[in-house]
Amino acid sequence: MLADGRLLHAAARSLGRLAQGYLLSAAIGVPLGVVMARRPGVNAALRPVVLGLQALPSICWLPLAILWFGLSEIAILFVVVMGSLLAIAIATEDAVCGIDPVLLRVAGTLGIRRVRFVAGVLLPAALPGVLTGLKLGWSFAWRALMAGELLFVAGGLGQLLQAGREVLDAAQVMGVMVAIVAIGVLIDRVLFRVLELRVRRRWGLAEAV
Amino acid sequence: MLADGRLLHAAARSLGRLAQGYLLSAAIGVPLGVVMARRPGVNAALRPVVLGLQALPSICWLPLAILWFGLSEIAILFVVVMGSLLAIAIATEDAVCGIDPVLLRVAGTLGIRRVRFVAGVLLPAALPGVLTGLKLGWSFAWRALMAGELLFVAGGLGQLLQAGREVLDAAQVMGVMVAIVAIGVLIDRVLFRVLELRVRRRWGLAEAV
Amino acid sequence: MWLDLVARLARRLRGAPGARGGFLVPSRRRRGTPKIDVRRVGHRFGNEVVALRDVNIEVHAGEFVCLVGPSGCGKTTLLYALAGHLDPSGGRISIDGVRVKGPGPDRLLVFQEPALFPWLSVRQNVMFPLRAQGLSRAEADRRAREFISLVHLDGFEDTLSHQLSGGMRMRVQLARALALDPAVLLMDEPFAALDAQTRSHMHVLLQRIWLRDRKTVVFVTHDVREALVLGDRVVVMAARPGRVLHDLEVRLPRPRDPDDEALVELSRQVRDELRRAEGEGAPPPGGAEEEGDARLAEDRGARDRPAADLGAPL
Amino acid sequence: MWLDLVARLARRLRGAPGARGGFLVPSRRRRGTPKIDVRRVGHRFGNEVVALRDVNIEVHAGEFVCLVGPSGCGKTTLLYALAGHLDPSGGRISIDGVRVKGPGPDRLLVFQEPALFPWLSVRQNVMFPLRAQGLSRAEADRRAREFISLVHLDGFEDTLSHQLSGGMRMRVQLARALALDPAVLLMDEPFAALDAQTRSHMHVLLQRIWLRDRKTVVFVTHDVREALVLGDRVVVMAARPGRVLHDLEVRLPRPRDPDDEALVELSRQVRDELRRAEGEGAPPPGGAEEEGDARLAEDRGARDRPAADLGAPL
Amino acid sequence: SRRGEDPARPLRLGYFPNVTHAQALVGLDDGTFARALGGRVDPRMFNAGPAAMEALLAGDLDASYVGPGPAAIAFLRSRGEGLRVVAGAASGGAVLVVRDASGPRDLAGKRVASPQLGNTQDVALRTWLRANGLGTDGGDAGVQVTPLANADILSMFARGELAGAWVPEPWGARLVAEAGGRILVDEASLWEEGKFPTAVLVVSRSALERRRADVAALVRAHVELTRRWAADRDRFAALSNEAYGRRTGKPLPDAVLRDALSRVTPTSDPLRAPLAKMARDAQALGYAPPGDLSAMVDGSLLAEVARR
Ligand SMILES: Nc1ncnc2c1ncn2[C@@H]1O[C@H](COP(=O)(O)OP(=O)(O)OP(=O)(O)O)[C@@H](O)[C@H]1O
Ligand SMILES: Nc1ncnc2c1ncn2[C@@H]1O[C@H](COP(=O)(O)OP(=O)(O)OP(=O)(O)O)[C@@H](O)[C@H]1O
Ligand SMILES: [Mg+2]
Ligand SMILES: [Mg+2]
Repeated sequence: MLADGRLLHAAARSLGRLAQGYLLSAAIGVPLGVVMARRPGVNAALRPVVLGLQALPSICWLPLAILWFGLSEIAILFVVVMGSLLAIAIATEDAVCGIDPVLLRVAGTLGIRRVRFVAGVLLPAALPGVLTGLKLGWSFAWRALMAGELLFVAGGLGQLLQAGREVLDAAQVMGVMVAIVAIGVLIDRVLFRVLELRVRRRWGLAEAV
Repeated sequence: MLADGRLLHAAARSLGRLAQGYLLSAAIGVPLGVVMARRPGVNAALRPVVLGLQALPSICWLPLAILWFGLSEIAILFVVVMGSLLAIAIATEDAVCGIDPVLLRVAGTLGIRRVRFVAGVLLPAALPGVLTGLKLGWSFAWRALMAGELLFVAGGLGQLLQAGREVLDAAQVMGVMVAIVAIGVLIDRVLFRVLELRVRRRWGLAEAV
Repeated sequence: MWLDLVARLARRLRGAPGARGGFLVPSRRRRGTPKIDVRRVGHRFGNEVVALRDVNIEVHAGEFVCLVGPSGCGKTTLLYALAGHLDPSGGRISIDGVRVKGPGPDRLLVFQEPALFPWLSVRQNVMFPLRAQGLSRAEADRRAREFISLVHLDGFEDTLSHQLSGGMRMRVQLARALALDPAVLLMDEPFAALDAQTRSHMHVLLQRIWLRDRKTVVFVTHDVREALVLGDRVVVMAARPGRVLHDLEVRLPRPRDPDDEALVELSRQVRDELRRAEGEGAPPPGGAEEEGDARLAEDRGARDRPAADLGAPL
Repeated sequence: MWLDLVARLARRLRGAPGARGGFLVPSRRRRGTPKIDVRRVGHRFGNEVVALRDVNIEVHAGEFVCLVGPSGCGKTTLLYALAGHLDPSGGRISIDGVRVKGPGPDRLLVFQEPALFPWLSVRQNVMFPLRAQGLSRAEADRRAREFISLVHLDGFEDTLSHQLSGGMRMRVQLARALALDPAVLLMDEPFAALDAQTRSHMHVLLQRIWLRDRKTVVFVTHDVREALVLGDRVVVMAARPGRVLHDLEVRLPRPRDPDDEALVELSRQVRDELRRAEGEGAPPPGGAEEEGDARLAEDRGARDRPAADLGAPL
Repeated sequence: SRRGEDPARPLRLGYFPNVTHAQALVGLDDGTFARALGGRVDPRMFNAGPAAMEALLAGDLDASYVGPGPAAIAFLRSRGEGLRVVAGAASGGAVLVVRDASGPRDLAGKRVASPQLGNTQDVALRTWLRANGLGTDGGDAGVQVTPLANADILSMFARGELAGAWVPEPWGARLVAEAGGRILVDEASLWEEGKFPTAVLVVSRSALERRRADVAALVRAHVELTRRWAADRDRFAALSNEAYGRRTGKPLPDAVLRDALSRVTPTSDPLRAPLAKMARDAQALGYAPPGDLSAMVDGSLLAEVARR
């Protein structure tokens, strides 16, 4: 069996990296998605490749990560960001494109522009779809992290998973899986579920559930 | 450099597996998402773990795949399905929960029930969100496939990618990446983009872009 | 309350030429079990807003009842409750004696907003529920065309709802409802978005269908004259809390002309009533007492009470 | 066309007591550059529907112009064009002489559907654009409260739009628009969902604000009487294709009472006009000729033409 | 700007959690390397060769214990610029384990696993099969060679889905101990003098040029560790297993360990000839890029160490 100390420690390290990478992806991905939805130029330029790039498995990014960032936390971060960034952007783009045009006209006639328009109209109106994107982006980030932590041995659940697999230690593998799922459940409860309920209540969708 | 014959051949094999696995995920994932959105019981049972399971990296499924299906195409298919199924389900659930309650009431008062209700009201109404899910599910499927094809040498781009990395052959790795991106671009053009445009026109969202 | 009301009404009527008095009288309780029975219904929303308080209405088969009342007085809420989209927090609603639980094939609600399926064309919107009721494609299509042209939308069969004007959308919804031809029609300001002509066309259409197969219609409107043109009865509601002020029977010969002197005069009377009610605001005269009733209504549910001290004489 | 029209109108008026004739006359061309100038505007939608054909309207600063017309005659389309949400496929729209390109701070459109931001409370919906205009939080809040209570929604400041009734939503939209207080108000059936009382309250409110700071108002309604109560001018439109039938000046003294004999009589006249126009259907008398004009209007754009043969005497 | 130019920074040493990298495991844990380098050693553990070699070529690693395959590939990839093999680490330690086959013929038409397409064992397996007149691409005539992850080989072998597997230690020992396998061929028997490298010590060119002193100290420590290993194999094996346990959380059973290391012989000799042959085999099979191998081994440091 496996000393829980190590599992906890590894989980903590992974979570730290995940948090950084994920927040970074969200911070870049959501604006990127908005721009792609609203700027035909940008859309024409990026849209074709985005889906393809998003499909690239993390293993493709490992060599580049080492080449550009060396054996550093940054390299792992890079892999995580490349793993989830575009997913969030894609979902955001779709959500923004799905906004009821009436709301956009209202904003226009009320003279709501620029930052206020994006922060006060586009994002709230697209929020439900963006949330979906953030949820899926979150699992993309996890998976990318598990791959990124194999770059070099730097602690973390990815390493534990790999090692467990190497030594055929089913218990250790299960332990890691349980940890990942547990963290997922936790985040869902404390973050996504809460946000969704709020949004649905506010939008008056709650009864639809 | 690398004989294109191999690349094409590998791409073909991978695409074949991807198609099977992806269609399977969609065929299960969408209904699953609908059920999760509409049946509180099911939701209460599945919702908590779904996000966690979705976050599990494919490497977790490899041992199980071998254990249950041996060294067969089925094993790879299993990895692919496990990789994308839940993503599609999650997005579908969100989309269905986001349906304008008025439409649901209308369906109720018009006496539209069961299959007709799901196929004629829920799915069309949720279609935009479902499409997002299918797009992201598609990249999940790709990534899972790349991992799944490392189960054993069964041709395919995943193998090519791995081999390329083993022998530090940047050209080969790039070749595979280009292939994946190219396929992504293609699918997006011929499938997703077309569907989206149709939906947006029909919904009267086209002008919003 | 009741007496006070009748007295007030009498005053009004005395004011007007005696002949006219007979046109609009408090509606009397009818024999037989009503088609729709609303008993001491109250509804308080999650945010503590009391949308309905102690509402009592009986609608008999084949009756055309109009609900009029100020904006926000609970008309839609009441229709939602009748349609089964909302479970009132107090009281009891039954149709043909059975309590309403959720929507049913016997009733059909025409929503206040044009509630079309955006991904379906006009024809498909009308056909979809018909097909769902098991009509053959051909039959459904025939029926759809028929009703689309009855609401003057021929030529727009293949248009999508976002390509229609507001009034057109409402007419599509109307066509969809009439094509299904349910026993009970619940209509929520269906003609509010229509101009005078189109509206009177729709009046004719609706009355023809209603007379032909004696539907039971509950028709919400904020236009008193429309109510008087269409209704056997006019139920006057007041807001905050939503409640029934009067339940009046319209004794004008059909067909009725909206510009008919008598009708215009009556509408003015009813409007004055409403204005006064509003003036008094909530709580209304005897409000305290009604408060009491309301609480009873909401808490103790269907406990029998002498009809005499109700807001409306049922 | 013009002559034919005047002749017909004359006939109507002869029918009515001579005194009344003066109340409603074809509006004369005014001096000076108009605030809003609609020149031979036509619009054909993607699906080939001709929503507008050769529409010519001049609105001068401070004028209150009402558009009436059957459902689907292009009222909303015209307002969208004025607001800059839609670029007409033919003709030219200019405000203060500059061509309209997209929405601008000088105009404000009140939509036909209650277009509120669902994630904002009533107060926030009113405050948001005020804040966007740079008002201080305190000032915006004060203004919001003021206008919310002007539309009789005090107590609902913190309610979300899905918790409001249809009429309440429209009133919130109204409050939002009036609070912003733009030079030009474009209103699309803002009171259609309101009951008589609330509506007349809103009439009073709107007129007060309009008189106080002489706004220019284009007000779409399907209720001829409402148009006659509010408007300096009533522009009568017809459908298929959407076009202007008459442009009439209302010469009734203010304040006007919707139940005033003269007004009711006038409204009946206008409605008869509309009915007749509808009866003739499209193409209207001299349709062929207008066809010609329309094509000119759509293709050759703003080419000068003797006013004599225009659909409406501008 | 390439990383790791600063000569004052610690020497970055790569290795894997693998009992056959005994010198690295023990040397790092008992501080031998630290002492030799005045504390300026920065160990980097990897899961597999490619990542380590990528890092080395990217200038993120100065030296590394690694298998001969990845070393040769990295050498050739960098056109002989990237690295040099400065010493051997261990020899032998690869076996063909079978379920019940008593000779090559019995494997015909069956599935035999190797750890990695194109790695040393895979190449050895294919060469051996060909030498015994068996094809390597399935069919009744030939053997179906299936590269599989070591972990999967063990589980599949245990479930009887593999007729055999050509694996490095300790997997050979584990297949015998845990999956009831039998050793049919010890790869050592295929090489003259029974010697072939399983792990070597490579150094990046830049480190070799800029910090020869540190590298020399590293090699000295390595040679000393190798000597200790050769002197008392059981003791050293135990130490290595402890270190391994500390890293993976699960040391190998003593029996397995002893059995595994019994077939591994410590040696600091880079074994030029076998190393070159391996590389050429890989090239022949197209798993390694073409190129001249002559400069791969740099024995000068070993010579220095030996002289003093
Ligand atoms: N979902 C809801 N949650 C909370 N309050 C609600 C909800 N729906 C309606 N209300 C409140 O209930 C009251 C009655 O609403 P209702 O829609 O029945 O009015 P109405 O008579 O239909 O008005 P209108 O003529 O403007 O449509 C209003 O005060 C409204 O604010
Ligand atoms: N987006 C669109 N695409 C195609 N046709 C449209 C579109 N919007 C409106 N139309 C058509 O243009 C005509 C005029 O529509 P509009 O909304 O202006 O009518 P309206 O006068 O506002 O009617 P109502 O009084 O019912 O609101 C209608 O025939 C309608 O079908
Ligand atoms: Mg209502
Ligand atoms: Mg309109």
